[in-house]
Amino acid sequence: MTDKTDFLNGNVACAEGALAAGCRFFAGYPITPSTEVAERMALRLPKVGGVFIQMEDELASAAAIIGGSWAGARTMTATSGPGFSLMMENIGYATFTETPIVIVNVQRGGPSTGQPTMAAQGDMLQCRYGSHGDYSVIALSPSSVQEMYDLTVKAFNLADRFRTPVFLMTDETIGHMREKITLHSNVEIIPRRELKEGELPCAPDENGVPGFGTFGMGHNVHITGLTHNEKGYPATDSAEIHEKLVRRQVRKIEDFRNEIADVDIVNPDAELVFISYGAPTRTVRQLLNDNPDTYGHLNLRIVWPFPDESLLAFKNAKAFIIPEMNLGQIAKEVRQHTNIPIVVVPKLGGALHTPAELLKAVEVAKTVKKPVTEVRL
Amino acid sequence: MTDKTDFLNGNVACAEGALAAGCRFFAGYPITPSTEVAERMALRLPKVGGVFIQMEDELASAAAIIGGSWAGARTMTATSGPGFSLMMENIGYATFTETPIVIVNVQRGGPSTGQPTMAAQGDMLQCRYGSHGDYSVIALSPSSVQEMYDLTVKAFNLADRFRTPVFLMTDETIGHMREKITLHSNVEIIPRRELKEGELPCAPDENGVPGFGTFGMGHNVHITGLTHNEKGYPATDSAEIHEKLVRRQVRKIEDFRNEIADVDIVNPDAELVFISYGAPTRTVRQLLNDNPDTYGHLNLRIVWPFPDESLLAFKNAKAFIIPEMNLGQIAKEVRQHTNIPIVVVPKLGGALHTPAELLKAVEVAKTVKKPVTEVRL
Amino acid sequence: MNLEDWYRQDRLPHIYCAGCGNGTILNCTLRAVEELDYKKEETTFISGIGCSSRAAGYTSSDSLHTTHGRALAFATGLKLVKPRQHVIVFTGDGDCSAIGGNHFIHACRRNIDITVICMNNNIYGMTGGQGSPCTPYGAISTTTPYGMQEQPFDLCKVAEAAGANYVARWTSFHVKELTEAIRVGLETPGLSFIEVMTQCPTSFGSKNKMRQVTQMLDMFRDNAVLKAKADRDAAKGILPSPEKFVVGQFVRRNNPPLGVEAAK
Amino acid sequence: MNLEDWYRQDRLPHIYCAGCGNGTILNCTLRAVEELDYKKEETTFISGIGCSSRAAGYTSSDSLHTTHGRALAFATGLKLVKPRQHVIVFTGDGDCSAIGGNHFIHACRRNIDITVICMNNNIYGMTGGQGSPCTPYGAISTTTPYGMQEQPFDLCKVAEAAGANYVARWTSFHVKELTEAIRVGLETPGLSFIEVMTQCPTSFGSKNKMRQVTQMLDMFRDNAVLKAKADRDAAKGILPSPEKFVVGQFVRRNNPPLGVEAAK
Amino acid sequence: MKSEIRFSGLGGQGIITAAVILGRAAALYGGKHVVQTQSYGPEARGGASASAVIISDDPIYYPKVTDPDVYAIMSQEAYNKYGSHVKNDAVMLLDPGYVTSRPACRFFEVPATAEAKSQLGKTVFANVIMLGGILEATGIVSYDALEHAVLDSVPKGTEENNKRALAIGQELVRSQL
Amino acid sequence: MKSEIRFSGLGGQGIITAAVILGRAAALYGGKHVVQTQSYGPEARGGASASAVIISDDPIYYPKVTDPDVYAIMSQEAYNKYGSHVKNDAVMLLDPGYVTSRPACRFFEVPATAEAKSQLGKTVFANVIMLGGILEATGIVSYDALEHAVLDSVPKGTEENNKRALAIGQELVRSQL
Amino acid sequence: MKLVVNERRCKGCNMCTKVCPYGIFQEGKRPGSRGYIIPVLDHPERCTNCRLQKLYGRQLCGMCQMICPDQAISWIDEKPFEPQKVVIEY
Amino acid sequence: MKLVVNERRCKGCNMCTKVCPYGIFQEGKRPGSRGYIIPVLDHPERCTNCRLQKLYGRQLCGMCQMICPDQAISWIDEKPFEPQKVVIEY
Ligand SMILES: Cc1ncc(C[n+]2csc(CCOP(=O)(O)OP(=O)(O)O)c2C)c(N)n1
Ligand SMILES: Cc1ncc(C[n+]2csc(CCOP(=O)(O)OP(=O)(O)O)c2C)c(N)n1
Ligand code: SF4
Ligand code: SF4
Ligand code: SF4
Ligand code: SF4
Ligand code: SF4
Ligand code: SF4
Ligand SMILES: [Mg+2]
Ligand SMILES: [Mg+2]
Repeated sequence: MTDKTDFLNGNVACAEGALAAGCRFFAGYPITPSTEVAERMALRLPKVGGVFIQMEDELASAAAIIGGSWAGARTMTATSGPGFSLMMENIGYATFTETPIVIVNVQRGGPSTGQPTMAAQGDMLQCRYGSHGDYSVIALSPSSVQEMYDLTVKAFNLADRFRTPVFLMTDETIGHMREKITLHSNVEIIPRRELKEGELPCAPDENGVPGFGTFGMGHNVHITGLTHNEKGYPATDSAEIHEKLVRRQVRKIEDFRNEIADVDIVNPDAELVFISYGAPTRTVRQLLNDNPDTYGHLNLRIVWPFPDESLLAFKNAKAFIIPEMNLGQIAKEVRQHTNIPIVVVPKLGGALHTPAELLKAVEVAKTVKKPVTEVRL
Repeated sequence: MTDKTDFLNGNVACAEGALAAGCRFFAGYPITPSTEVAERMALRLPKVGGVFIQMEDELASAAAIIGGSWAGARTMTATSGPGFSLMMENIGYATFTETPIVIVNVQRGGPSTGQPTMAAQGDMLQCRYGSHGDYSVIALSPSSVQEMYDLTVKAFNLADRFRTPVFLMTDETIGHMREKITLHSNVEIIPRRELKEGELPCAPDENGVPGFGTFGMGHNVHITGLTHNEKGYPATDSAEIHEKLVRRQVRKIEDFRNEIADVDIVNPDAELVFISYGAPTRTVRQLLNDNPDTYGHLNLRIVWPFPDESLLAFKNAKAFIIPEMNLGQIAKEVRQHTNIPIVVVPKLGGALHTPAELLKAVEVAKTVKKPVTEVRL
Repeated sequence: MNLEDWYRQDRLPHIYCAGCGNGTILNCTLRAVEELDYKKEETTFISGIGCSSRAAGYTSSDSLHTTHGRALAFATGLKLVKPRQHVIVFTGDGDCSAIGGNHFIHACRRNIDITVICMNNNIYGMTGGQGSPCTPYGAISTTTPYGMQEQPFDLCKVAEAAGANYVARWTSFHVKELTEAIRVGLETPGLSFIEVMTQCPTSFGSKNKMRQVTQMLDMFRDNAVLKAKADRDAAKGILPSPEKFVVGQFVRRNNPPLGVEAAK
Repeated sequence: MNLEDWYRQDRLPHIYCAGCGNGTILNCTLRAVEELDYKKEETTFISGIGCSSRAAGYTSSDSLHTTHGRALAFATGLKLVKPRQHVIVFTGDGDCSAIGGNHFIHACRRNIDITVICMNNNIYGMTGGQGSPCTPYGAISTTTPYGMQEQPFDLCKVAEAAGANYVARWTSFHVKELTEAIRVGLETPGLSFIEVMTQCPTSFGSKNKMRQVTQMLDMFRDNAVLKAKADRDAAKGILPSPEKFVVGQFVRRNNPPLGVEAAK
Repeated sequence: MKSEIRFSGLGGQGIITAAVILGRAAALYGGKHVVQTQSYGPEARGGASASAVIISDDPIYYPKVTDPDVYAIMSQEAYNKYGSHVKNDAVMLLDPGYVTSRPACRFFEVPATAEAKSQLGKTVFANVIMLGGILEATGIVSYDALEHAVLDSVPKGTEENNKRALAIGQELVRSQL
Repeated sequence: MKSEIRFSGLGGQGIITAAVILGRAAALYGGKHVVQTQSYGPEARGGASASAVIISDDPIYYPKVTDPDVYAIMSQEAYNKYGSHVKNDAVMLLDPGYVTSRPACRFFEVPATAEAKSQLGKTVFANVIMLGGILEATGIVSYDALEHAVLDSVPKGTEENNKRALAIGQELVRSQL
Repeated sequence: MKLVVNERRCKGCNMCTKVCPYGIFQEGKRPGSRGYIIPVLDHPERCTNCRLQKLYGRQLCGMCQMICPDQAISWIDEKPFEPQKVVIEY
Repeated sequence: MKLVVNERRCKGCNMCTKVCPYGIFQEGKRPGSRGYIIPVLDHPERCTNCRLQKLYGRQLCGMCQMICPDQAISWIDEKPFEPQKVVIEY
């Protein structure tokens, strides 16, 4: 089999990436602007021996893919803001039971029903903090149709490697735009590690990750969303077990934040440095293309865990300019890792920042002193 | 009528505060450790002409109190982590439709089902960022049974004043502990401002808050979670209306963050300054009591919007020490407003920090240099 | 007040596609309201999300357009606080029975005094034609490209089993009967559930061999079997053919309702 | 394998209160599983949250203790991926019909090949005795201090209306009949719903004049009316007195199931 | 002055009610600062039960009991958990019907359950008997305050039996003084 | 070289399909860099529909169309929204059956709907007629590439009619050149 | 009373043509100003409602109005002598 | 076979006393080591299952075991000649 090229939109590319990664179960609930992911899966999964099911709502969709994951499949769902909000409880369950799943959020204008057909990046902090209690997540953000495909594959590998939900935090712009894409005949697959005989189902290995006790394989595991000991049994009144469990689950991801960092670092010597992810990366690249060697650029393909060490690459940075299709969500995270002035460039309502708008932000950045400055476009 | 004293637990005090504030509709779903709030309301509301209903789940509970609010009542629900996660979509709806409601979260150990009977403060960032899209919230945090009562009253007033959901972010420690409490015969009530004749239902007044078009009063309003214009009508493809609406809703709260700040500033000249809210405030106060004039203390009764200017009161601060029953959630916010070193003192598993543990943190703080340092207890 | 006053004039024409049955159902609802001589300030429309649920945006009294599936939970709160309000909920088959299924059965169980009008087009119209829990077995939608493989709900049966006081089904073709059913529903204390089979030419008809709107109307006319006839047939042991469906009033009973003024 | 092997020995004794009926129901379930000679690696237990739902923690094969109300949605995913698994869901009246009501009716509608055992104690046991959608009219609970004012669900009726292939009700007193019903349920393709009336002495009995566990057992024995008798009475126009309830098999039918190996 | 009292036993013995009554007596009728807390096992009912009261002349900040001065223990399991490392100058009341161990500190055997059953016909009064014993052993609140708090807290019609229970507890301890 | 093409009209006219076909032709059979985007009205079906294609020899970063070189407009409402401030050197194709206004730039009247109905019996071919017109007016892709892309995208059995539609569109424009 | 079709609302679905007992509504041919093909009226003076509404003091028949999903059909207080002018522009 | 009550599991609910056709289970009087009052056995040698399990090669009756919510009742492979020693400690 050889690679194929096609002309697809981002949502369809995402579905194709999932299939290439071996995803064989998709449970979803339609919502604009993510629906094409589900529709493509509905069309394709039965042809490759997989199962597509439309569930009664997003709570059920998240539940079903967690159930499917314990049955041994690579599983995925796709949604947008309102549905994402409904998944928060079960996302916490997946985190705490260390269940590998992939959740795609094709972001649209919020809060609430908001602007269903307009692009946004307003759910980035929700992705990080939206469920109750302390936990960490992995979230990717593609800025092209090809990356929709490639990062979906990567999402499955990270989910299995870290035994955690992985989020593809994309947006309507990328989801609905069509570009040429290469569909690989072979993608790298890093499967989850099966529980070994004699190993306890919730005892970590050297990476902090327990073996996966696939149901039906004779492991006879008990999996619970209660605080549990290494056997997997409830331990609801031990402070020690709770603290150990939560910290391990956070550390198994955060300790690797710079190892799994997937970023582009452009012009590290620049003084004015853009930081972007997803659709705004396109505008930043346009600017960099139009004005070579003028600005630095940190493009994030993995947003969570935030790759803070990448900031250090920009040794001469006088200001970080951060265009986002929200009120500056990732800028808040950046601020936690640096004292270098930050220029936030929020844009709401669905349109992507234009190159001219970013130039306006550049002007502000040239003289900026305060730790955080917002540019009003 | 005169004030009454009683010996109550925090949850019951919260219910009594709600009744005193005129809350006449409570919809809830039982969950440990918040259930006593509902149980008390079930007992008391019918006696004062109000209505209690146990809904089928937390999604419905949040929905019902929003519906009840539009019917003109002061309404409330109470829950804990898992239920809070389930409310996220309708919280976004309340925010975006500017519906005054009060939501009590008696925090327990998370993520997921976690430790249902153990105290925690793990949902502070979820409270801030848990629904999709950009928005702001108001959240209070009591540290005594009396404050459970007083801040519940305040929560209703803030909800009506700002037309926004207000959160009482308490925890199992305060919810389940009993103390002497004064039940006031008269509490100050600042009612919501009714829509005036000729005023548009979603057009802001000088505070950025529109008049409230109570249903059944002949206003004939249309309320929607879609992006809407000042008439309240859907405007799902106007970037301009969306940006204006979201920004106004954020500003109507954030512009007042220092005005509504409700904090205690103790020993502003100290070099080592504790920042705390909720249960850990008790330990900090113990330490301050045992070592007078040694440490500074910023106690937050309103956590969101974060009262950043309060930090400036501590002119000599060399370090902020922040004990939290989570992995350092408010510390992340503090970091965004200061370059002064922060000592995070996380504690999980349900037990409150002991005075001795805080002394350990003090030792670390004395020599700290890095922007953020974590103390492992 | 006359019929036209019940429309929010400054929002017409509405967003529905040409030939969408939702507009017809809106007519019948407002006609029933008008016949009962309700006052605007005592009439509230509530809806979830979907094409059907947009209906609440075109009525001229207070209306609450809520979140997907949750209209009945919002309505329950509103009704309990103001039992004097006539509360009418517009919902779709997806809104009511997919994501909203739980609130649906609980509103029926509580028998809360609300009238629910479910515009059942057998599809998710708003999001472009995915299958719903009411999509007939074998029907094509964008998420059932090989034909629906699950059984559909009989919403009226579920409403009855769950406890509603009034349950009826009509279609967007049966405008007189529908208007009458809504009127009776409004007058019956407790929960009234009125399912209206309706056409979504854009997303359902086009994929299921009914490209013309009028074909769908013909289908409703031809396949609707009156309850009395269906009962007679059943008594004779005659099985209904699968494309037929029963219309009429299924239950009208007097179980204790929730949220009526007196009961408070 | 014998019965004892189906218990997760290192977790016994379980956390249930003295006299809690859940342990009895667990016995009957595992007995049925043992009688059918299932293998551990092809048997999966799934549950939500509640005392009842803790049952999945005491069975010795793979088990998934999920979130409150969602067990059937998790189970649906697992079953569709591994149709060969025998999937048994433990749930409570609250878990199944309050927060989980939507997944319940949809699992029935899809008729997915899962066996659901609902331990109905008419109360929220785990959280200390609040009313549930199955709390009888007038009964006292911590959230209905003046007596429940809403109608309860008839869970079997709802399951039947929603589409389940097998529906039965027994009590924790009827251990033989219950074991048999579970066995038949497991053998019936499609969704099998078995409601078990059970005693929560701690939270229900104590507040409703049945302080002794054994009083509750007596009540089950005395108030359970066999379906055949109930049908005969109904034919004669004899109305059941309100404290009685019907036990027996309500439906066993052959509608197309979802998630069976062959159908895949 | 500050005292810490810990009640512990099985679910159903009225452990928490006893703590609340004592706290109420001190707070509302004794003019003291009081904090009462309790700890839970897993979410479900039954099993162990424990509650603590701090009574102080000054405001109480840190609300958790660290090293109680007074123990009331009504089950062996509770003894194992809480009673086995008491400080020497503590006082312990224990129900010998349930607790077989004996501590190093001063202690009183208060067969509260047995006496409740035999003298008052119902074991539910055991916790109030314990309270009577604590009163006698420590004088931590006045009799009036305690009686007031008991009567506030118990169902109508049981007032007399509860007063008798207090007296029984006092007497049981007095006889060991 | 970089061109921007905007298609606009009513829902149901095949506006987006036309844009996708053109994009596909340029991307897969023309060796170009292409981005196709579309804009939606409110969530529901119907109403206005618009889509844009950027075709370029170089990688395309900023994906949004700013100032199109080519317009295909199939409704008056769409004209009002997009067609009223075109740049002078743009080219516009419009369906005179729906659009009454005329732009300042070079334009062609392509009565696609009417011709589709009259020559091919169905209005669904109108969008491919428009594509034929664009091909003729701009030469932005090769005929072969476009035909390939059309045949990739249309239902089986309609190939011949679609090829005829392309030809009709070409002819309609050619006659105005 | 005179039967009128509001062209700013009508979307040309032709449901009215299905229900009028007199066949007064007939499928139109050409798009109106919003692009929809408006039905044409065939001798609307035959309409029961036009004729008798005044007489009975209430609306009669009204099937077309009820089924019209776009609220495009109404009656104005004018004699329906001449056939309804549906302005069909091109 | 010999009928035994596992005192580490029994919680003294007395459901067994309700179901044995021979009344073999009788309410106990004194708490066992975990504080629960364990039932006492009255002539357990009468138990159908004790007597006939071996003979039939399968379990008989078993009502007590099935209803026991605490999995406390079982049979051990021993002759049930003497009454079951339920260790009742105080
Ligand atoms: C939580 C959530 N999930 C999904 C959606 C997307 N959505 C909007 S309408 C709709 C379906 C509506 O179907 P139905 O209720 O049948 O209404 P119709 O459009 O067919 O009238 C969906 C899934 C949403 N808005 N919110
Ligand atoms: C989302 C969520 N809401 C509420 C709870 C609290 N909760 C735990 S169990 C339970 C009720 C259980 O009732 P039921 O299913 O009848 O089980 P029982 O304990 O009676 O066997 C509730 C409300 C929870 N864990 N999660
Ligand atoms: S998509 Fe269907 S339901 Fe929605 S407006 Fe169009 S025809 Fe009506
Ligand atoms: S609380 Fe009720 S249901 Fe729960 S274990 Fe105790 S008796 Fe059983
Ligand atoms: S029914 Fe109404 S919208 Fe449809 S064609 Fe007739 S007048 Fe026009
Ligand atoms: S009112 Fe009746 S008769 Fe008159 S036009 Fe309408 S359908 Fe025809
Ligand atoms: S039924 Fe079981 S737990 Fe209950 S008393 Fe008998 S042996 Fe003990
Ligand atoms: S098995 Fe039957 S006969 Fe034997 S003790 Fe148990 S209940 Fe009695
Ligand atoms: Mg629908
Ligand atoms: Mg229950």
